[in-house]
Amino acid sequence: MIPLSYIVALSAFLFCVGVFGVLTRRNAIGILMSVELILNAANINLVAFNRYSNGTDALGQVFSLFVIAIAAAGSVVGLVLIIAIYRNGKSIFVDKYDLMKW
Amino acid sequence: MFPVLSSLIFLPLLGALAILFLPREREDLSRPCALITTGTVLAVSAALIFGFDRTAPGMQFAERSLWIPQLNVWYFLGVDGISIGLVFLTALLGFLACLASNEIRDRLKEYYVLYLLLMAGMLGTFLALDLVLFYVFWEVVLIPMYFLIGIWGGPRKEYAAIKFFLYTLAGSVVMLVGILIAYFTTKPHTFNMLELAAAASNGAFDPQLQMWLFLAFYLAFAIKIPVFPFHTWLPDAHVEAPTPISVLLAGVLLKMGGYGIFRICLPIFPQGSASFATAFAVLGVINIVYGAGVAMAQSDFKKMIAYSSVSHMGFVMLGFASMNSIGFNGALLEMFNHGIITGAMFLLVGVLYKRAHTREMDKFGGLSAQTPLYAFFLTICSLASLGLPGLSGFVGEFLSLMGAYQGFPVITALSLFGLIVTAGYFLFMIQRVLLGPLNPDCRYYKDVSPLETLTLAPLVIIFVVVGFWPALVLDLQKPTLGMLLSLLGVTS
Amino acid sequence: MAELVFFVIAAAICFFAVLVVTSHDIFHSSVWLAMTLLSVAGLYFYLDAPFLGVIQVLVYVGGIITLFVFAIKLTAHIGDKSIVQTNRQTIFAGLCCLILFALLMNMLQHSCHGPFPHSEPISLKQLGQSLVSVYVLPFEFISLLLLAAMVGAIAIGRDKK
Amino acid sequence: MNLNPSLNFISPEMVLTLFAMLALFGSVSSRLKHSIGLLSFMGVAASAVFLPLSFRCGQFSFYGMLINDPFSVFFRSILIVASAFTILLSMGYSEREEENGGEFYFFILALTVSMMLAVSSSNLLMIYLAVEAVSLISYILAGYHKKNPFSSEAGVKYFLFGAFSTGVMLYGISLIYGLFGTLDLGVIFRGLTTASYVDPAAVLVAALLILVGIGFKSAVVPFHMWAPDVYQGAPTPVTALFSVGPKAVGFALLLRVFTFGFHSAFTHWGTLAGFLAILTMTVGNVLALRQSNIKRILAFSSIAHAGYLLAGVAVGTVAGAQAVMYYLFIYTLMNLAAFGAVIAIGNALHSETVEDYAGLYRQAPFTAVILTVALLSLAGIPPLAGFIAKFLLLSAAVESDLVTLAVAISLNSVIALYYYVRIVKYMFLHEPAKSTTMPTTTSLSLALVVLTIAIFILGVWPQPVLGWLSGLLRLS
Amino acid sequence: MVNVAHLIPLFPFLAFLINIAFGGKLKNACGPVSVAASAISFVLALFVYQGFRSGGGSYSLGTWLSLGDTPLNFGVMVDGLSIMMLLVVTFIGTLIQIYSIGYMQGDPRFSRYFAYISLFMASMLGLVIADNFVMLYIFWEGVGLCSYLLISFWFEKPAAARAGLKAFVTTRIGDTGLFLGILLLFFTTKTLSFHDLQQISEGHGTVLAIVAVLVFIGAAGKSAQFPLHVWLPDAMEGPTPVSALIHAATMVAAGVYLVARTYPLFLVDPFALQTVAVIGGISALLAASIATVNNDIKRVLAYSTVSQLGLMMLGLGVGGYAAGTFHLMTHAFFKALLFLCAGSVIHAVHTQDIWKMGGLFSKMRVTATTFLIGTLAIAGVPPLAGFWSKDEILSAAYQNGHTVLFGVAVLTSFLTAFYMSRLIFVVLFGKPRSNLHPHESPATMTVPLMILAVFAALVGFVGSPLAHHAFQGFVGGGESSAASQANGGMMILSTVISLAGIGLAYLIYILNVNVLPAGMLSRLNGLHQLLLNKYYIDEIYDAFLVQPFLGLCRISYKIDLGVVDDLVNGVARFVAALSEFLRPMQTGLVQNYLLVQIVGLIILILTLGKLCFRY
Repeated sequence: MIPLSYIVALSAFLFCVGVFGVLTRRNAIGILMSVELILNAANINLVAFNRYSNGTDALGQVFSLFVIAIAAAGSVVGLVLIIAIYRNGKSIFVDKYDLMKW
Repeated sequence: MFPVLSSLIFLPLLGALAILFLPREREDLSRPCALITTGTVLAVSAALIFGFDRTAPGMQFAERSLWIPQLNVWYFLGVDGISIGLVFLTALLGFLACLASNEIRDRLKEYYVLYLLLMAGMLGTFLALDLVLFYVFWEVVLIPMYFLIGIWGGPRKEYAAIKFFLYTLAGSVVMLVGILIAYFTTKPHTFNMLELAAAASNGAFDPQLQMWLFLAFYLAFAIKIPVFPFHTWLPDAHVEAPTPISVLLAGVLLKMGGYGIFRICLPIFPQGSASFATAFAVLGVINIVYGAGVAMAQSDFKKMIAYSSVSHMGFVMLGFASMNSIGFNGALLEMFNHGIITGAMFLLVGVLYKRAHTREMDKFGGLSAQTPLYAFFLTICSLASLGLPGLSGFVGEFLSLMGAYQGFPVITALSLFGLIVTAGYFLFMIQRVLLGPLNPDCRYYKDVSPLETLTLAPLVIIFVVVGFWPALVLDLQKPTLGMLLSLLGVTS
Repeated sequence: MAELVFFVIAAAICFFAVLVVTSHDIFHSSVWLAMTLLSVAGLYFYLDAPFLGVIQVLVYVGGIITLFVFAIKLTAHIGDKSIVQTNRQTIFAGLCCLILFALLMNMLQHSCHGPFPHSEPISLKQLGQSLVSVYVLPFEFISLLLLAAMVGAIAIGRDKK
Repeated sequence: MNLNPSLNFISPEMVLTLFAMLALFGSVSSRLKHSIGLLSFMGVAASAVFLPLSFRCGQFSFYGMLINDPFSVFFRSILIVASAFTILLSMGYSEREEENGGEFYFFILALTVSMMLAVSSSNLLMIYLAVEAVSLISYILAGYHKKNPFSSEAGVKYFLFGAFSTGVMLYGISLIYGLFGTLDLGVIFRGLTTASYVDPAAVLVAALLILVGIGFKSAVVPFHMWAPDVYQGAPTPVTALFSVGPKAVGFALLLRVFTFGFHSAFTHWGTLAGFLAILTMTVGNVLALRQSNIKRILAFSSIAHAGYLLAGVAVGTVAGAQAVMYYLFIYTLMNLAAFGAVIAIGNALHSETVEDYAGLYRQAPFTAVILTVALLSLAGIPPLAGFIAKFLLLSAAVESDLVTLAVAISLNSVIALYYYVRIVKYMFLHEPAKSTTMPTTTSLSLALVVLTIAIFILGVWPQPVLGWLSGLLRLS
Repeated sequence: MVNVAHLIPLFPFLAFLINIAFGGKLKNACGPVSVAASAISFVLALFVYQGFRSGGGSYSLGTWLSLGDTPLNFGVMVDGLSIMMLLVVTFIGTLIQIYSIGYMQGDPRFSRYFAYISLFMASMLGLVIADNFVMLYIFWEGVGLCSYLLISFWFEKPAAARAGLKAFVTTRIGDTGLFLGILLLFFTTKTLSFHDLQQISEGHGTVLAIVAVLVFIGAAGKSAQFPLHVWLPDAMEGPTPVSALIHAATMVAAGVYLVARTYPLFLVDPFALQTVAVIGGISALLAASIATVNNDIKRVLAYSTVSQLGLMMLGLGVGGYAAGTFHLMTHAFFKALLFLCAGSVIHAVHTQDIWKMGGLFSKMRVTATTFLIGTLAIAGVPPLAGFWSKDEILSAAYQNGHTVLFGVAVLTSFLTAFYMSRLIFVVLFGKPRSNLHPHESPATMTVPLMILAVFAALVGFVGSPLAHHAFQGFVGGGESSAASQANGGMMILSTVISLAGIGLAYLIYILNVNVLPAGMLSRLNGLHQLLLNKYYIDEIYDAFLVQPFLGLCRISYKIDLGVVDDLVNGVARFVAALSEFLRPMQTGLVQNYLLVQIVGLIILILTLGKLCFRY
């Protein structure tokens, strides 16, 4: 088995790519995708730690199951909101949402 | 035993409630209701004076009950030599200013509710002996005063009101931190002023801490007195406030600062106050001379009197600096006298403003012929204010100067220069307003109306009688000041 | 041999993830996202969590990606390919992410002390067992959450007539 | 394992979920549509009845997922009170689209359930799930007026910001799981003090990642940027609930996870929290000075109050916790009263700019007085409850010699006073531009009256709540 | 023997209250009321004099105020000096009030005039019987108040209003000197009573000399001595009887009385007496020189008063305690007489400019003769009062070796004789210069003139060697015997001086002989101009003291607004600017918010990392 640190490093990289994606994508849906990446990074971590821990409880995997469910719920709500704002005549580019400032 | 002091505070509150529930169309009832309330408060405070034991230095009519157990805050009221005079002053000015409030025409209900709230707050401040209760009443005064200046004030009323509110709050908020630090440094944590004073006398606060705590409290009181750098809110607040409110503002609110120093700073931080005695003296003389100088350059009647208040409170500062019984007696007496005299002066300004709707002194002239009774009142009040011996203003200043001379001969000599300037600007005012040929557009002014005389006469009588026989007030305050001095470790 | 498999999957995940973030066309990036999720599912299989891998494939790739595609189709027709997909703060954001990554790596090196002793993988029965015993509260609660999400989606998504 | 003690513990939540479902069905049938508000209010009342039952349960339930300690008891009561009044407020909120009225109450009840769970859970898994649920429902509520561009923009912004923050939090939780092998807070904190193999630097980074999520919820400085826009955009009763509910959850977690958890590990957590507190207060107050939209002012004011609360958290003692909890309770009342008044005025004037509030003393003296009382209490002026709360906070700070913090709180309340009184100035000192009548629904005025009376009573006699709270925390 | 001295001030005070309260109804009856009151006081004064001769003394009524542990009480001082003053003040006061009934006839505020006069009498009498500094100071300012009220009595005239203000402020400057003296005295000796001035003066060294000088400043303010004399000439704006009573006989004499009362302090150090003498000398000479050219009848008399007071101060200063007080007493009589005559003249011709008058002798026989007697008295012609008291001062100056001051006194006497005779020659003799039709004043005015004339003539004998200096003995003061032996040579010298003065005036103003050669005239013209403008002292004060001070006040008001107020508003502006600066931070873009969040997180990690673990 490969050492845990490689997997954790992988998930850290995935996390950072996700963060970068959220900060730079102009398209709202692009940001959503990057959030999905972050959640997957966390999932990898959970599963890996669960696998490498000598305990017998399945906390890691259970948690990642829940995370997947939440990811699904989250993206549903997110997309609906994006479509709603799109219908209100605004574009889906995030830097256009500056109706409320200062 | 009938809780006299609580009745003093809760009577105005009851009055305010009663007025609040007056139906909209019976709004004109609110004035008589307010008059009755302030009248009874005056009666109670007068009874208090008669019932007051002149020999006992300690607290009388004390009432103490637990208010907030978790915060160890007690509802503790008491009155002694220091506060009895000021309580009577508040009640008296409250009643007279209520009488003089007939010039208020609109939103009567709100005016009198706020007025009575203000009364309750002021009385509470002078009676509270628990630091937190003192702070609560200190701040309760701010809200009604803000609205009273803000709604019924002059042209720049909003600016003046918010400046007053923020300025005083800034000071008092620092005081709150001071209160808490004092609370946590005494071993059996207490907010009770008497216990704190006792703890301070057997060394609870080390001198270094005392200095900082003294500064925290001093800031709040200096803004209220007002002392030189913090006085700029006073002219704005006075000029913009309606007449009855500026009577209370000058007559009572300025005394809360001085009272605070007497009640909290001196007994609880003796070394702190002693180390600042010279600073007090210097600030006192600046107050006197600078206040008098600026007053001389005023053309607005009310602003001149506001600056004259700054000058008079300089004598109170000198009294504090003296750290001896003559000075303390002088300072306390000066506060009482200033309240009476400046209250009368503002009523007089109000009388003139009601007729002329302007306060520029150059718009008047030769009123002495047109309105002789008004001329009499204005002359005698100005003379009392410039400290003519034989009237009460002189006695207070005389004692403060006499006391302060022991410690600071040069500074007191300088402040005598202020006496000359004070005489100058008051007589200059009389010359512009009363003497000289009759100003044509003043020829229709009616003389002082019976109601106005009713508001002015008691004040004039008091400062003439006290001027002639000061023992009336001095006997009240002597025992307590004696005890305070023994606390400060001063023989006399 | 097992290391090789891991390295392939890891490389795939990283490669596709970067593509998701940097591709110009939103539709392409959704495809790359699908590929990333599939490789993650592969990783799960590698880590002896087969059930999780299957769920990942079904829910994520099947469900969420299709959702994205629908959303893109509904909104993408106005935006043509040429619009730059990244905004002004790219460089600065990139720098921040690098710092973040460095911090995480620095922290992780200290904490993870090599491979833990092996224990046999969690069996599906154990997973199911703990789901309804120890973690019954989250399990029930997640249902309320999903219900709320659905009702919310309908409430906002429905285009009143 | 016999579950019924655990079930007793979450009986209030179950009742709420039941009524949430009823509200959902109610919205379907047109007949029940109008009485849904009342129905959900009764639901909250019913769950309140069950609260004392759940307080007597054992310490842990659901295998240690939920914990019955003073925090959960007190915060659940705050959340019940908050949602009760929010429902009353939203019943009086005329702009709510009629047709999907039912879902609105469903979301509020569901949000309350998830908040109550978030507050009383002591397992990071359950905390994450509950926080995620709270966030999701909040995004929906924020974007509820789909026709109004402000509301949908608020929804999207809130979603994007929230999704990212909770994602980072999740990553933090996964690292904690990696370091400690478990997610139960009790075990983790014991592990912190005893276990040697755990590397504190790693724990620090993971804790900070979690702080991102919690900070987002309680709108503390580096994570507060979303608050003004979302508060302004979302419908007013939702904003009222946002300013109170999730903030309470945020601070409950801050107290539970940081003050009584990681505090022992990082000695400097106090100074950092203190610094963040002062930063939050100042940013909140200073930015609120020049705002003209009433909801935006209240948003910045709630950020400022988050600063004061963070100062209580930074103190790190039990007295600090008591101050924070009591402050939150009073803050809930004050803020709901303020937002209630804003709703009532909004119903009539249909505008949120402060300048339009001119001369309200003549048009709506009743509402104007209530708003003034709420604002002055927020400013911490003595006779009102806000003063006692602020006093507690200051005394906690001074007790552990954090005098700079106390002074910062005091000076900030002076700045705060300016923009509170600025609103009062428009209402009382200016003359009305146009005269309009004030339609007020019974539920709204009832809520406002009850809140104002509570503010007055708790200002003069804080004994009932303060006594109970001290009993809970076994203070003097 | 019942103590009745304290009742003396009460009666006029009673009259004041009656006139103020019932002025409206009493109308013309107010005059007799106040005259009656001062008459009663005069009788009481005689009674007290009688009591004093048979051994009466000072006594105290009770404690007014306690300064720390030293009580301040209502003390009554009964000794030679105070009784002399009581008699003088009450007698002259009564006469002047009778006179002013006639003079003020028909004035709309008739009752208020008499109210103020009675108040003045009460304060003056109170001042005289006070036995400690504070009581004295209280009545001292009371007197200042009455002089203010009476000077600006005809307040319609702006000049009167300004004169009142000027008088009060100038005397107030003096009073602050006195106040400072009181403070210093109390600070060093812890007692303020006059009784124990004697024994404390031995105890405390030069400090008391400073107290003496400060007290003298107070006296100088009230008695219009050199630096503070500017207010007296302007005080002539008031009615003439007021000038007679207050600004000639009584109030201005209070300063001399004060110096006399606190004489032991002055004896502590020769420096104190020296200043008194020098200032007295300067004032005497200065005022006399101005009087020689002044054209306003009342202003000539005013400057003459300043000059005579200077002489009194000089007398006291050279050690002639009795001489000074004796001149004080005699001067009160003839100066009051002169003012009343001037009043009667003005009453007749309705102008104060002497060059419009002329040849009034024939038309106003009684006034003219009394005027003549008064002039001769003040000029120091032998049998009359002025001669004796001035001679006393000259001999005191000569005996005690003050040659320079002696010269000044001689010159002043000469100038006095000159300007007084110039006055009567221009006003009474010669041809009438304008078509005035003067008529004699009514009886109520002329009777007091005659009485005063008689006294002005005879009162001198009281202190003259013929009655072997009974006055000096009565007034007390140890060293009166030294100057008592009749100094024949001195008497002859002073007579010669007076006659020379009168003769010179006669030459110039009756025979119109230009005494001086042409060349001298032009230079003299410059001097004449200087004197006419009163050495420009008023202008100097205004330019160097009043205007700069008012300017300073205006500047301080601007500072108050500009700097202090601005600082306060500045704090508010800073916070507003900070808010304006921070505001764009809320850009509205979600990704900016997220960036801030991440940057915040990184900063947190780094700082906490550095703090906790130093890596």
